[in-house]
Amino acid sequence: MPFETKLDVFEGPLDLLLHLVQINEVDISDIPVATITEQYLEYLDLMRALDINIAGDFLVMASTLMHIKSKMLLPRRDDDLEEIEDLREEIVRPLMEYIKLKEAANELASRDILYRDVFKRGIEMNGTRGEEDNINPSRINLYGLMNAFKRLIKEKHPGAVLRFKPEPWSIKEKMVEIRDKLKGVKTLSFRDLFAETASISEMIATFLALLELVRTGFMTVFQEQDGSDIMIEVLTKGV
Amino acid sequence: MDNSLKLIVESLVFASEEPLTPQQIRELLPEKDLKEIRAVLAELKAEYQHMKRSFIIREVAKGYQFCTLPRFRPYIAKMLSSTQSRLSTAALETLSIVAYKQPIIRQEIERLRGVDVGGILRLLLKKGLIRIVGRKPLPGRPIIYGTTRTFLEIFDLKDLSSLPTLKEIEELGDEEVEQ
Amino acid sequence: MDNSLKLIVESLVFASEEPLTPQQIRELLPEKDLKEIRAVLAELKAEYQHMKRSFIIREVAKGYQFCTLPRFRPYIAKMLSSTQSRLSTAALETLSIVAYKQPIIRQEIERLRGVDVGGILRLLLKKGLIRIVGRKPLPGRPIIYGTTRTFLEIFDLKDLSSLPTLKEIEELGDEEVEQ
Repeated sequence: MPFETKLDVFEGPLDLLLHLVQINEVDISDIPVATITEQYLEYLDLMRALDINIAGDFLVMASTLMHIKSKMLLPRRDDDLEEIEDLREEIVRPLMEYIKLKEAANELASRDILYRDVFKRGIEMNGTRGEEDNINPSRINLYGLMNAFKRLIKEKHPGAVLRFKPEPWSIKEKMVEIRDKLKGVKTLSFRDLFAETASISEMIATFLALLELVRTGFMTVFQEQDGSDIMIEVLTKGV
Repeated sequence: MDNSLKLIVESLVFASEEPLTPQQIRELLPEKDLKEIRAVLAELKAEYQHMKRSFIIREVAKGYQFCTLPRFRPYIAKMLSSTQSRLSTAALETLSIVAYKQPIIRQEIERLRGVDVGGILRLLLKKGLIRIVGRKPLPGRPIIYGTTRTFLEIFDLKDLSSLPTLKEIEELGDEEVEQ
Repeated sequence: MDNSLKLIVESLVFASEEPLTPQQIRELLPEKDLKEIRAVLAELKAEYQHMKRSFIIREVAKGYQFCTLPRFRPYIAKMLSSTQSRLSTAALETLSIVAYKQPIIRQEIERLRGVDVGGILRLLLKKGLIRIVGRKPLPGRPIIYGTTRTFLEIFDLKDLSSLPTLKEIEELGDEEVEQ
């Protein structure tokens, strides 16, 4: 596993190719195909040796590279040269575009990003609107809508339309989420805590996280009276 | 007076969702002492009082916070009610059913959600997100609901057919890509 | 300059959660005209620039919004214990493809990045940075993606045309390769 995180740095074939071009300090429009192909394949071998799953995209690029290399080794006629150029273009053009796009991404990342570099005024969301739907409000966007529907279908018609992979819920993440939920509010009802849980495994993780928070003294649970909603309250000002 | 400390404290009060206490600020600036922070907060409060802007820093039971002056309330209240951009989970779920299953009657929505949706339907009607499309020729002539143009505008959709299908949502894969 | 109008506009921008556009303000103040409101907003923006406080008014997503200056980031991030997950390089690259090449379909994004982007698109949709613009009249009616107003707001962009032009980037790209 530690190998995987260390080696799996290349997002895809273009990323790997760009890396090879850069370490070889060659001009992108004049890539030494033989050398690059060799190094590219060596890298794939290394991945294989380490049992890293190689995505199909890497293999497609490998075969393109090998194809060009083999063409270049064969005795040439004039139209061969042309074909080689066309094949090179197939690699060079996407690579050029990829570099452009990496620069664009860098440019975006270097801006004053909201919530990273600059911050809006903190606005208390609860109780400021005075509307009846203030409980657990979520910002309207299409993803939220899609997800709401998906969740419902999943709950009420399990297995009918969709297949779901088990989601690995971690108790630690859920603890953070519960603390976040209680940011800015004094109490939260037990029911609301589960309002957005989508699966049984998520509910269990949430519940265990709550128990842990109570055990460690971050939160307490209480009931106004028998049978009323169970409420969760923050005890210490969380980190 | 340490001007940089003042601005740091100001930025914290500005960005905080809750009123900030001198103690909380101190925790963020361990090299400063409480007395200094208290003095800076008092100075900031006085400054805004004199600046004659539309907002001030006020001291509430829990600490210091920025707030607009009462006389601007009518405008702000009008703005907040017109830019309502949040819905509860229950409302969103109900809306998603109407969006995906329209035209649909209340009974059918309740069957899908498993709870009464009368109040939520009223709210969605009031917000202009759903509308009454007609009545079903069934006993009791139940009302049929559908989404509105406002719905499309709010969700940035060109038309209803742009709404992704469940299959398409699934095809986008898992969220495990998230760091 | 109408000082009371200025303060009303200021209070609205201050209280708003989203960047406020001159049009939105105009709707709240029907007796004022757009030109007046624009002038007041520009004046406010300039005022805060000169005031040397910890926050300014910035022009993003075609609207105006108060926000803190970048140099206070460490303190505020510490306070908010920044639970905001950062975008990975992969997400950022995908986002820039959508930003520059929009409207664009998934297949085209994958061609440019050379890898599957389903999970990333889902993440970007979830964060409200991209949206579904419509469907392409092609077999399978693939979904077309574009960026959102939130994208502009987060990345400090007035509008899409304020993205650095791809030509500039091309030059940068060449340099990069040469070195």
